Amino acid sequence: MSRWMRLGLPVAAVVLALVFSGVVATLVLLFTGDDVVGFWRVLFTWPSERDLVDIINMTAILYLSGAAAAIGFRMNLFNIGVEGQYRLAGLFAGAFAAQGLLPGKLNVAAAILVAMAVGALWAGIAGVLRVWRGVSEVISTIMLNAIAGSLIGFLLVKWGESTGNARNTKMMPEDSWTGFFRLFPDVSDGAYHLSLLAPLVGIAFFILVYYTRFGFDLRAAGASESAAVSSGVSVKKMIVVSMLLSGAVAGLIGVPMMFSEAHQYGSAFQTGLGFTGIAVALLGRNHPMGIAFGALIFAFLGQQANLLNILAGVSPDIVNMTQGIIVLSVVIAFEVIRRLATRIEQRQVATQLDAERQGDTALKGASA
Amino acid sequence: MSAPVASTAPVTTPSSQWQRRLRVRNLTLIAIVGFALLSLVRVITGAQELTSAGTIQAALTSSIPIAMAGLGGLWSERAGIVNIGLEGMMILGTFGAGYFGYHYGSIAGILGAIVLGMIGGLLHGIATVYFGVDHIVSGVAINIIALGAAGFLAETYFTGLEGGGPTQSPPLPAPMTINVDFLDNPLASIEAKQWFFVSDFAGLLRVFVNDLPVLTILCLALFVLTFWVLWRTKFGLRLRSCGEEPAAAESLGVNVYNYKMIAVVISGGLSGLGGAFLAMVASSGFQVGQTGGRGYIGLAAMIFGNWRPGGLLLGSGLFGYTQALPLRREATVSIHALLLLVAILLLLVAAYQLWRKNTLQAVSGAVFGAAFLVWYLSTDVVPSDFTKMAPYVTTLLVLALASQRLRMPKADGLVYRRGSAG
Amino acid sequence: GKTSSEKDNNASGSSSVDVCKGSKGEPKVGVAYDVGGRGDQSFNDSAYRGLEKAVKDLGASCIEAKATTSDNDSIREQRLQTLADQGFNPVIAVGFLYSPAAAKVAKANPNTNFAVIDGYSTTIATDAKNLSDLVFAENEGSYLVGVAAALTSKSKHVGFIGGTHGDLIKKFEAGYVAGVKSIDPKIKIDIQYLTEDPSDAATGFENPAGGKQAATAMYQGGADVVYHAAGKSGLGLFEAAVAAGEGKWAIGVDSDQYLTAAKDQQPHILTSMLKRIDTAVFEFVTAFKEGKVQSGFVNYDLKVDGVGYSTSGGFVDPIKAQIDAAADKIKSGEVKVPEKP
Amino acid sequence: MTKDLQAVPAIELRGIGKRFPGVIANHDIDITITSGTIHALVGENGAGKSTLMKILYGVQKPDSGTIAVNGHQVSLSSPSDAIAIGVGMVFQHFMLADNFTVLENVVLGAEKIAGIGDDARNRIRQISDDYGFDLDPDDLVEDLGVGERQRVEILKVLYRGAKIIILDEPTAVLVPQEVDALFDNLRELKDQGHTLIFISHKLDEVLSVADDITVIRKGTTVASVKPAEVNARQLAELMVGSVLPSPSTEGSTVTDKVLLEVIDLELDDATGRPELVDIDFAIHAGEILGIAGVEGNGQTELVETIIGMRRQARGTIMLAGEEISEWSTRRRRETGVGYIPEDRHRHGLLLDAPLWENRILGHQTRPPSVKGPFLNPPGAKADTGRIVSAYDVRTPGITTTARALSGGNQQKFIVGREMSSDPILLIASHPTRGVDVGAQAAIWGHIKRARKAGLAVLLISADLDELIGLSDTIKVILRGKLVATFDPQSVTPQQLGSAMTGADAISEERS
Ligand SMILES: Nc1ncnc2c1ncn2[C@@H]1O[C@H](COP(=O)(O)OP(=O)(O)OP(=O)(O)O)[C@@H](O)[C@H]1O
Ligand SMILES: Nc1ncnc2c1ncn2[C@@H]1O[C@H](COP(=O)(O)OP(=O)(O)OP(=O)(O)O)[C@@H](O)[C@H]1O
Ligand SMILES: [Mg+2]
Ligand SMILES: [Mg+2]
Repeated sequence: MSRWMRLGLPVAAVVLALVFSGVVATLVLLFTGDDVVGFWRVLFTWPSERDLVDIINMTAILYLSGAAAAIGFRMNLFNIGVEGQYRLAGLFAGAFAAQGLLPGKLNVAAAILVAMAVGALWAGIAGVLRVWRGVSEVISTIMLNAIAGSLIGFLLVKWGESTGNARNTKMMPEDSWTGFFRLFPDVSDGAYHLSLLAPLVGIAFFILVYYTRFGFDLRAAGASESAAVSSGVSVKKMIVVSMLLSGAVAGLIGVPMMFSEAHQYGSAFQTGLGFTGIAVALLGRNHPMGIAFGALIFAFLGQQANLLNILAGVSPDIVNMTQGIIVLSVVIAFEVIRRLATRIEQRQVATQLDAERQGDTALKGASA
Repeated sequence: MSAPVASTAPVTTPSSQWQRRLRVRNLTLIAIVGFALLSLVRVITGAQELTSAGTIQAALTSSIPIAMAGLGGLWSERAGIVNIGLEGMMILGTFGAGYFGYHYGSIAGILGAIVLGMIGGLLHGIATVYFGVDHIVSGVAINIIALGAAGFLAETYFTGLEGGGPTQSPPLPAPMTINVDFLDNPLASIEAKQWFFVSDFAGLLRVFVNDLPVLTILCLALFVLTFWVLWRTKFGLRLRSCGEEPAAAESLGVNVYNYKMIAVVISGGLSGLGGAFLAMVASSGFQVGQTGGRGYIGLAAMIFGNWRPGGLLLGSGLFGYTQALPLRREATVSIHALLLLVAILLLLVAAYQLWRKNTLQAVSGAVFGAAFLVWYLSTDVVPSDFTKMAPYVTTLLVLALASQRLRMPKADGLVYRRGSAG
Repeated sequence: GKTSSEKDNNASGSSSVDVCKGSKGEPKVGVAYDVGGRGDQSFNDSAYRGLEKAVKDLGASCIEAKATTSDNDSIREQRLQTLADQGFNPVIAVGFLYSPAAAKVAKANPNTNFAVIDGYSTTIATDAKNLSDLVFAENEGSYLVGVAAALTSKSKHVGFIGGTHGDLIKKFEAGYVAGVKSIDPKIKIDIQYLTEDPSDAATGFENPAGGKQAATAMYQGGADVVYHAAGKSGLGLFEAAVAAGEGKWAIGVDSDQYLTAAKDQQPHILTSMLKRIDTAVFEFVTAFKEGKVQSGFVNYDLKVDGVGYSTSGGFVDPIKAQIDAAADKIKSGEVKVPEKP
Repeated sequence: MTKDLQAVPAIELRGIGKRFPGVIANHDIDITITSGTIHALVGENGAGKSTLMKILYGVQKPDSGTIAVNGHQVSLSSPSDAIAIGVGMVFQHFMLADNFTVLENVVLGAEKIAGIGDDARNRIRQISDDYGFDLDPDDLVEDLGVGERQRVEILKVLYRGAKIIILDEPTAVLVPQEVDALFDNLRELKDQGHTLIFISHKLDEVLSVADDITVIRKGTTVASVKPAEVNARQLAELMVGSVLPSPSTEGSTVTDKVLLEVIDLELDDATGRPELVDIDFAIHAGEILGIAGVEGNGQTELVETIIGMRRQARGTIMLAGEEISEWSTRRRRETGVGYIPEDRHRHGLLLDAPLWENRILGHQTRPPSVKGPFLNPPGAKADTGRIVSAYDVRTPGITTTARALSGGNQQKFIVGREMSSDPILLIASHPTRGVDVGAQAAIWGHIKRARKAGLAVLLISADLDELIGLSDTIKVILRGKLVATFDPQSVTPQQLGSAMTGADAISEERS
């Protein structure tokens, strides 16, 4: 298959899926008698500089979440627990940073490690239950999410402190606050310093998966567990390790925003990112580059959706629904082109073999 | 993501004997023994709420939506389609109940819920059966779509209605309930005696003579019906064959795609019915976010029940019970009493494993059992902060104990393409 | 959508008429709701009623924006900022979650006035002149309904259902418990929160099924008056009271829930703890119109009728005197109602 | 057999054509099958036999041509259509649901005949008794052996009252004695008026049982012969148009150096049941040890234990003087164990990955695939190129996915890969299964060459000719035990077959 097709087909598929989803959304809006024009106008208005900053930040955060889910997917593990992992990790990182045990940015670095460790640990429970007791990680991570929620509540009540009606961890020392990269002179905030974690994770993910022995084992085990086992991969180890990695990356999700904005864990800490990350990973086909694309689309749509009911009187839920349709139609489109590509490739193989065989027969015919 | 089987089910393949052992009679036995143990714990600990009629009623109410989602999962997974979209189909069901129930009465609400759930199932079926999309991916997408759609439609159709709003339907008419008044009082007096087992059983019976919603009966009847259809009819045999060995089924003239589609659409309808129960019986109206993950728990209950209706019923009962108990009075005491139950169960398992000469399992069972016993003896209550974790911790514990005995349909989660026979 | 405005005419509940659609005039009030949104029949609806009054009495116009469970500070900021950008002034944010966002946006938009219901934003932007936190003495209001509960209970057994187990709702609990105990320290009080997860609004505040189960358990256990501070989950309490039958009472919260309850529920709604968000909103808009906005914390306590109890249905008429006496003691400072349980 | 029946052929296929994307599986097929006969189809791998039969059974629709059954033209759009007119098919691979009982497997799709209850059960017992199948309708299929499963397949067809029965390579997994029993069944069926279509690669079988033989080459019918008129060699030449190669042992290259030594090896399954009992053997450098056995007697388990995928309960495995019993699979492979798995799709390849990534599989810790902890794509690609040309893997390039290759080419690639890092031990399970004659000869050549260079080979095969032709020693495995040792120079397939079934006595009774 030509290089052009290899790259072109997926892009075409995504575009087609996006268009299709847009059509469905339009039809729904027409059916309910909503303001279709307003909907599209709001969606396609170029975001303000301030909104662009938000989109960039959200892209970084969703990237982390998508990457966390994707690491599991790569190993055929369905880590629904990203949600619980990053919340718990955020709590511990916030609480740790608030102690100010280390000076300045060292404290930040240590808190990041704490976040990764807690995320990994929480995910690791599911991994260990899977290899040790055969408990499906789909179920165990759902349970662990719920348990994490209660646990967070308990810990906050027990050791947190109150600000107004909100309950938070202690504010971290100011020298541990991270700032913003100012992107526009007129916008006071910019990209969170720690949003750099996203490209770092992306690069690490890319190298790990595609350029290391470990990554090869991971992909092999994900593509065919039986083949991987025969090739010497210890699937149990891979399950636990990829769960730990997935959890460690999940632990990072809440970190950029917390260190740049709230400087504490509490009511401002955003929830629901773990679930969005799953969709982002699926949209990006679990590929480091694809996830970036998926994160951008979701961040953009999320940001614009927030304006919908103010500017067009349309419920932002229509955008949530459309996001789901995008995911479904993109995977359908990918499946269709995958079949198409396989067919094209097999045809090529067959043509070549035929040509060779014909050559053989011709030779034999000549010699006979 | 080509082989989701590995991710949704235990890897082990136990002997076929376990299959046959887990049949109806044994399940009944398990249920009775479990209930007796519970009664024993109640007597020992004095935590009366453990088996009060109220608790059992609440547990039943909590169980039914889970059970219906699980039954939906059972239908679709028996035909080989993993359905993690149950949650979404249930959400569609709650909306359907809200919309049709408000406008056209409770029967229409139930039917509407079923139909909307079926639409979710249809979508899942088209994606997985015809397009060969990974089952879990499709299920996740359907959950997102359903959540968004229900929110959007609710805002569109319920805003401005009396008692309704952008995130909720107006109050819905309550579906019928059944009362057998003359039995209630005698049963209540027996229950009040606090005798071992007898009183508990009377409490259990009271649930069925006291404001028993007709919908509950219907849902329970569906279990019997499911068992009969799937295991006793030609249709069921064909449907199950699609989940075990679709190529063989196709080679014998079974239209695999059709059966898978039918199964997954029925699956959606059942989840939708679970949604209707939530919106109309468990509360009296549609709410955004009302399902609260019950679809997922239904899936867990189904796995726990080894892909069989009886086991599923047991599993749903367990989850419903552990969900209901923390909302009862003196939950901190009741949940504390459960520690004793867990300890007893673990020690029993340990003894059984010892008898089977599985030393490692026996030892780990005994260690955990002893730990729970110590926990029970050294405390008086479980802090309320932890009672809400009970259903989830129980699920994990139970699955950790039971997962390796489970056997899912062989082709569950695998994409089947027409013409693969031979 | 369009459908909602079409149905405006035949809707009778005051909370459901869409007053912002088509409203024109000054001031242009922007409102950002908390999770749950308008239609919750308590918290958000109370804000809406204030808005409605402002439109009707002051000729104001308005726009509403809704929140989702997965909002973050940036999204909230964007919401408030967009309202300001659209020329809305003042902008009212409902719910303390808006505090950090409002603090930021207020600084960036010095010419727009912002208010946060239940907020603590002015502890963040301490010197902002255009920022107000409208806060309530929920504990005092809860104390009064606690008194009502204690006086009404025949079984000497009452209950409280909270949404999420956070500081705000604990304030309700504390006041209620103190009120009950002030009448009879021996009264048994069942306390139940629907979730321990502070972020799980769905289980805490949007879960009538859970509210119903918790309430049913309390009624079955002998409680005969149950008070809720659980948003929409409280609707389950009313259903449970109906199912529990004659002599079982429920107490509403935030708004006068007797008015929005179904007919069969009304005979069971003893009273409601009023948290006059409507008053606060209306007064804030009025003050804005008159150019007399007070920045910083604005306290709505019993003294200024910021909290109270409702008398619809007339069930508390026989004990009104005692409740009012308790209120007087609080106003006079003789009784100090605790904020924490 | 009446004259009338013979006058109307059971099946007439005229001008059948079928193409798949890029492949012409069938074209201009013309076959006439006389009623009440056993008609054999022979042809190379991929010649289009199975495709043709699937067309006849309604699984696939032909692009062109006509089918007439008993003189009536038919159009078959699904297996039900075929079943309805009395055509039944036993597929190349078992089509049985393991978790169903025999009864459920049989009645599936044919519930109309006798329901799914006791009537059906009796009917199955009846058929089972009539043909001596010895099957209990309530047994779970997963508890049955290969031979029994084969009989369930035939029972399925008979249950539906099929008069025309297609058997696609029914003997591939059977030992000689089972084959004989099967043929007895077939002849009995023929005597009762059934028409049988029979596909096999084993030409002597074909010659012994068939009444007519049709040869298919490259998708079309090239000859129709009577068994009396041809011998196996001529038949093979018709199939391939070239001379039939066969493995012939050359001079022994066995040395004194023991490379693999297995001592008292035992393996238990999850429930503690023994799967391997008391296994003892040694393989020297330059030696090929062949293991013969009926499928399912522990071959797979033996291989998986030696490669480290399963852990022995007792016993020792020594490789080149070192004990490796507790080593991981990876470590064993690093030490120089090559592995040609019996199921290449499940254990040998990442089907959707390009060939060069498949080159890395199983060698992901060794050069040229890796450098330190990193992959070395250029190295892997270069070596893939070498394998493709050295082993004559027919592929457009090394970035082609493994799935796109035909089975034979996939197998050649695997052999090339496993030979590439100079293994000291090669474990070869069915190295030429499903591979056509040309490729088969090439693979044998490679194995022999490596042996000469001092490689030790553990060869598992169902093809007794292959075992006899390649091995220096043959051991027979039965129910997890090594029960006999033969010298390939002197042993006959019949002797091997007897040992494999553990029933020398029985085979004598029969003959
Ligand atoms: N479903 C399919 N899609 C694409 N190509 C196919 C399909 N089935 C078969 N083919 C092609 O048709 C050719 C004939 O295949 P078929 O299975 O009929 O061969 P066969 O004669 O039965 O070979 P064997 O002896 O290996 O069983 C194969 O080479 C293959 O390329
Ligand atoms: N069911 C199928 N769907 C799609 N392609 C198929 C199918 N079956 C076979 N093919 C394709 O047909 C080609 C050859 O298949 P096949 O493995 O039957 O070839 P073969 O030469 O007969 O090999 P073998 O010797 O293993 O039978 C390959 O390109 C394969 O991918
Ligand atoms: Mg083939
Ligand atoms: Mg074939």
